Amino acid sequence: MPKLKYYQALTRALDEEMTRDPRVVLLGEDVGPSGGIFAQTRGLHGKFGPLRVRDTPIAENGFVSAAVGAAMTGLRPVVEIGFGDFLTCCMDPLVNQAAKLRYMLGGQIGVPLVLYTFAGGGLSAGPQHSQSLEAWFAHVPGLKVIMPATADDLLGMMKSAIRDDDPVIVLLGKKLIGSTAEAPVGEHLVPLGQALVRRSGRDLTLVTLGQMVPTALKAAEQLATEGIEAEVIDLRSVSPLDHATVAGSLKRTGRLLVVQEAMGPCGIGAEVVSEMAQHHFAHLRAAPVRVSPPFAPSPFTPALEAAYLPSPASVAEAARALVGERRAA
Amino acid sequence: MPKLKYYQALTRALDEEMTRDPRVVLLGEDVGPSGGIFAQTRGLHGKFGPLRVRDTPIAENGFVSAAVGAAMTGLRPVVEIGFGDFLTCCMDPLVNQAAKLRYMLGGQIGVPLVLYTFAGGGLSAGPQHSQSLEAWFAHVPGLKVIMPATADDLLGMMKSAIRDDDPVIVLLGKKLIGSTAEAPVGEHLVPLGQALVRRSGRDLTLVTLGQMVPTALKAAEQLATEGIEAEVIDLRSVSPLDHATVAGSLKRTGRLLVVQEAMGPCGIGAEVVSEMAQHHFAHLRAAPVRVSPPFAPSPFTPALEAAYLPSPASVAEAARALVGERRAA
Amino acid sequence: MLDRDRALALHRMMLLIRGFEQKASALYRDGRLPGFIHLSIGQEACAAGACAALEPGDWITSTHRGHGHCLAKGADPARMMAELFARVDGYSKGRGGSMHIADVAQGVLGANGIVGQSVPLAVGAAYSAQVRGERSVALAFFGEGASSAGAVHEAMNMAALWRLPVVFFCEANGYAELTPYEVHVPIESVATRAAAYGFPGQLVDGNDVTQVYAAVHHAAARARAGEGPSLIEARTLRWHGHYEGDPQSYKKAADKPGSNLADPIAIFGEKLRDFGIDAATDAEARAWATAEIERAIAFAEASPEPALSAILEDVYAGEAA
Amino acid sequence: MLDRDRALALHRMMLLIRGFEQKASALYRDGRLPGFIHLSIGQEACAAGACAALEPGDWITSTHRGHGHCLAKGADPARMMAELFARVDGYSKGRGGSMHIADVAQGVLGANGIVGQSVPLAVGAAYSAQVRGERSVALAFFGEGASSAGAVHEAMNMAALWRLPVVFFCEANGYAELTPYEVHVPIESVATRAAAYGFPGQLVDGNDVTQVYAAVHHAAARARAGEGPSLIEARTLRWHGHYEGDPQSYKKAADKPGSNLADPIAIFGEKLRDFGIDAATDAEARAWATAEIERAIAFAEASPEPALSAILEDVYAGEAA
Ligand SMILES: Cc1ncc(C[n+]2csc(CCOP(=O)(O)OP(=O)(O)O)c2C)c(N)n1
Ligand SMILES: Cc1ncc(C[n+]2csc(CCOP(=O)(O)OP(=O)(O)O)c2C)c(N)n1
Ligand SMILES: [Mg+2]
Ligand SMILES: [Mg+2]
Repeated sequence: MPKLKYYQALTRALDEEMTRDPRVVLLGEDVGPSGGIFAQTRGLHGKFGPLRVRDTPIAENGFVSAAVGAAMTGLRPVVEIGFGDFLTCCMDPLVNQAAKLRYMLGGQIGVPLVLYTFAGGGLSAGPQHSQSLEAWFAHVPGLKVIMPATADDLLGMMKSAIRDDDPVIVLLGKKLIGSTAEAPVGEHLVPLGQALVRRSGRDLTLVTLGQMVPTALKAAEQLATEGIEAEVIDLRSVSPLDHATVAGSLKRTGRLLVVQEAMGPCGIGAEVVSEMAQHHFAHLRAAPVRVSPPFAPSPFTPALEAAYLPSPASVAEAARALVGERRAA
Repeated sequence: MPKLKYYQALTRALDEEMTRDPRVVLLGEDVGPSGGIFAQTRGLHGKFGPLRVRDTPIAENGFVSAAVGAAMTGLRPVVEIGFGDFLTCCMDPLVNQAAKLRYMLGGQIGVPLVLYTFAGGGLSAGPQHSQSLEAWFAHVPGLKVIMPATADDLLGMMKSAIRDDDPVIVLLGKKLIGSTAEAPVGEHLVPLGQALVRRSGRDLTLVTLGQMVPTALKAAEQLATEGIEAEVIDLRSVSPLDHATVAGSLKRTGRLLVVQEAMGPCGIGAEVVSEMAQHHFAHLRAAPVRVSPPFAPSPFTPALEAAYLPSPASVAEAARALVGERRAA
Repeated sequence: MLDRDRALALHRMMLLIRGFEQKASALYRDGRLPGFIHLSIGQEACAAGACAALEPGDWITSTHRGHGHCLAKGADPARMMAELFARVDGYSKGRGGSMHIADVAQGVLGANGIVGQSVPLAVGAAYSAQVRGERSVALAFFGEGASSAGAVHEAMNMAALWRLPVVFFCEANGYAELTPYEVHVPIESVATRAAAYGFPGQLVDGNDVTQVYAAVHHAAARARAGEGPSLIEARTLRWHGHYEGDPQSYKKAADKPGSNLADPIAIFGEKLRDFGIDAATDAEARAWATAEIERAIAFAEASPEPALSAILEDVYAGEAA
Repeated sequence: MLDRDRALALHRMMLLIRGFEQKASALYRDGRLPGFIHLSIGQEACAAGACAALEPGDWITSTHRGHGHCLAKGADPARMMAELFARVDGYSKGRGGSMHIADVAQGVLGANGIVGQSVPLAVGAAYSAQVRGERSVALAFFGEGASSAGAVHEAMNMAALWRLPVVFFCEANGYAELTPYEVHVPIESVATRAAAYGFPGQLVDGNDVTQVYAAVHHAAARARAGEGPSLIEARTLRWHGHYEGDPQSYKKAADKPGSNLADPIAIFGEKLRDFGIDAATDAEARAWATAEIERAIAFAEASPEPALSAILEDVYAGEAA
């Protein structure tokens, strides 16, 4: 079977959608002739020309806002922001413009904008180049937010995002860039808003997302050798968030563990736990558990970063404690 | 007893701290000779002069970042951002600079910066002038976030914030501007990080914050006439968040209701509920409940905004259902 | 350049804007309009002159002070008034208010409550025209206060780099909120900044509608010919407060209400005869403007409030009623 | 203006920077440094010339490409190298890395990973000096890529309005990441932008340390005299990739490694004799630089990794070890 790398899935999604729809354009720093810092846009400038594939100046607020203006006037822009941390530089066009314009303009227009960026840690990139800020955007009505964790999901979800009539924030995992999946044959579309059960299990519901998916799966493998079967749910979309899939699993397992790379307070884990506590309280047979890094910036030091991020070992440990509680109960 | 208005508490806090400490300066749009759009800085420019009270150009990113630079080099700047919604325009200096510099510079410096802004809805100010974004900042290590709900708390917490060696985001309630409290006599300091039980009650723990405090208290009054005693906790600080006070109350009531003006997903309510679910599961005698506006921008239309925001009636309704569940149980 | 028809159209538009805003001011004072409103009374020559120099397929982006811009680009005063009244027939279905009026079909991409963002939004529209090979031009209205915003610099730089068909129209009305021009602009004129990007900049008298019209006409022609952006600064004065109800104590004496303020309508009124517009036509224009405002108010008053179900409408696609 | 001592100091500093970064490059290639590093090899005249023209009490803010700036302003190469090695004796206790090196006691307010933010941060330091009546000057290093950032415009405008003692030093090294100057700057020189704020701007040869020194010396004197900000653009070339490991296929032929690149050390080397610096002194300077690098590496290697408990240190005040 041919393989597809994560970053190539991005290129392929862009290529296919730009071929299909002439309104799709790509804007960002270094997306042009150079082909991008991770080779993620290689070939697109040559194929679609300098108007549709635009190297921007370093002006995130300006070019994201311009992309909103373009989206209001007939284009379907895709913008790249190199690192997720730089989203701090374009919050206004995303939150006060893209997210609200359909509403503010009484439905006269929509903003079919896609913004993708490489987020998350694990590469010793330090405090300003390792953050996971998905919760900010999940807090904002009018935006959709997705975090594909595999190359095939990236391909299929990116294509769906480009076809979506609302602004979609796509948070990609920097550490996943070289990961591979089987290359889907032909048109591959994955709908937004649907979680995926990546592993079935009866003992606990392990909800996770983005770069933590491989970590959670490794933890689950380890747990399986110990006789603990974790059901691993990859949220894939965090807004809208597929609470139904989580609740369905929780109903069977009665145990909820959420693992995220982002900071704990007001994170996606908080949302999942409180949604389940509020609406599926009766299914909770033990206290739900959140695993996230300590409340501190991401350290550059490799050893510290490894200890800071959830690991297969720390996730398995939390799962054991949760299931132990069951056994004790 | 002399009264103190909410906006006057701000002026008094600034006046007292600028008098006490020559390193304290004030920067913002229209904070100077005009005295501010709500008269909140009246008299300060005359008293402390044009260097220490600086009208800025409309350049939120620039002047907040400059305030960070000033805080690194010996000043203790206070900056005003007119409306909380414009925080989208200065996320980088807050999140990637102020919050992380102490850490990134290995403790060589701190960033004693205070940013205050008027947030929240209820004034028909529309989608771009009504937001409550506290959850974003509670998600960021290195920042402190407070939301004083009364004039005396504003005075005491603002003064503590100015004396704090870390960056503090102060989200004031636009709708509270004209509210009054008894004017504290003499030096009045309220520590950051401590919630306040505003009303005692045995039947449920009603956690709230900011502009929702008066709403919650009104709901509690109504409930009391029906024989339901709500314990109303004003969080006051959302980072750090005083989970201990909430847990102490929950232990007695077994019922948790969180009311917020901000959007539900990944909000402060999510954090409180999931923290209680994780660490105080045994105390929860019913499913915890969050009340927040529907997931949509804040409508300009007065009737719609009134229906959109939690009201004494909708809060009381949620409380009745929660307590009814107890009675049924 | 200005023939009789265009001159009359300019005159009528200034009267309409003035009438609309004076009425809005009165209604606001009477407590009939919710929220906040920002009026551009005294600045009518900017909106009227600039938009008259554009074509129907062109776009504008506007600010928190956008009534004049929207009217001049063709928005219906009735639907605008309905929006101020927060009624369902308003441009935002009554849920946006004064600061978010748009009429996309007329090329009005919207007033905007975030100072500065009108500028990159217009650049995006211009980019859109460039990609699709359309001949549309985008014009961004912004104030001298907004000229300090980073977004404006980023947008102008991009427009220059990409040679986009955009006109940057700085409507300098003497103040930004409660502070005067010189608190915001360290140089003689914002128009000077064009040199920072390599495109032409021009300072015009924003109270003279003919100057505004000529400058924008020239800039739009240039843009349409593929020669890239231009910057125009038009000097005028905000007669009212920043928002209605503003006590305006911060204003310089010469700028205060009651002073002898330059009136763009009167200034152009002096020239009407040169364009062959006689007193009867003038009177007719005034009557038309009054009738339009009356129509607008009747329409607004007759329009119902939005239903509560509208709270969740138009948040995402497919959620319209 | 440059006497022998200063000339020798400049020469030594350029050698130190070159040596430090060449060593860092080699160490990185060998997999001994974690994360990413951005080198300024070929740009030494900018860092050395600019910082030599400042006084000890002055401040600089730097960028992601900050090793040269930090060294030139007096940071200790040993503590810097320890930071690159992620060791506890590094300036950030090993938790920041190359992009966050600072030595506040020496006036180095820090490298910074967010393009553009060095500029308003420096403006804030200058404001701090102004308020406290100190004679310190702040100098902001930034690249031509950063010149497009809104934060830079906002900062320059503020500095002009408030007449702050700040020097804006645009170190234009031909590229921003993978794209050349002309993708970012639509005009001949970023220095032209000074006119947009009403302060002086000057373009200098950034490979000629004497030009850099003279320009900054002049600008700093002006700032210290209360005459406000200046903008200097220094043209140089980034010899290496954007980051170490960058294949650099996007570079113009004349800028590629292996081409005959202008070498600021060699250029100044030609002039050493004029300053009374003989070959022996030159050799001594080179030996000193080499010894400093060796000392730095020995220090770094001897320094332990931070303890795991350091994860929560320095997040808030009172949380130091
Ligand atoms: C980003 C942002 N900052 C601040 C404000 C508050 N504000 C509203 S209007 C205004 C002044 C704008 O001045 P100018 O651009 O000259 O326009 P004018 O009001 O004079 O038409 C300010 C500061 C805002 N709406 N958005
Ligand atoms: C706000 C922001 N956007 C993008 C980046 C990614 N980035 C890092 S360096 C760089 C290029 C900077 O170019 P320039 O200012 O010329 O500095 P140089 O790298 O040439 O020293 C970019 C785009 C960033 N770090 N911060
Ligand atoms: Mg103005
Ligand atoms: Mg560069």
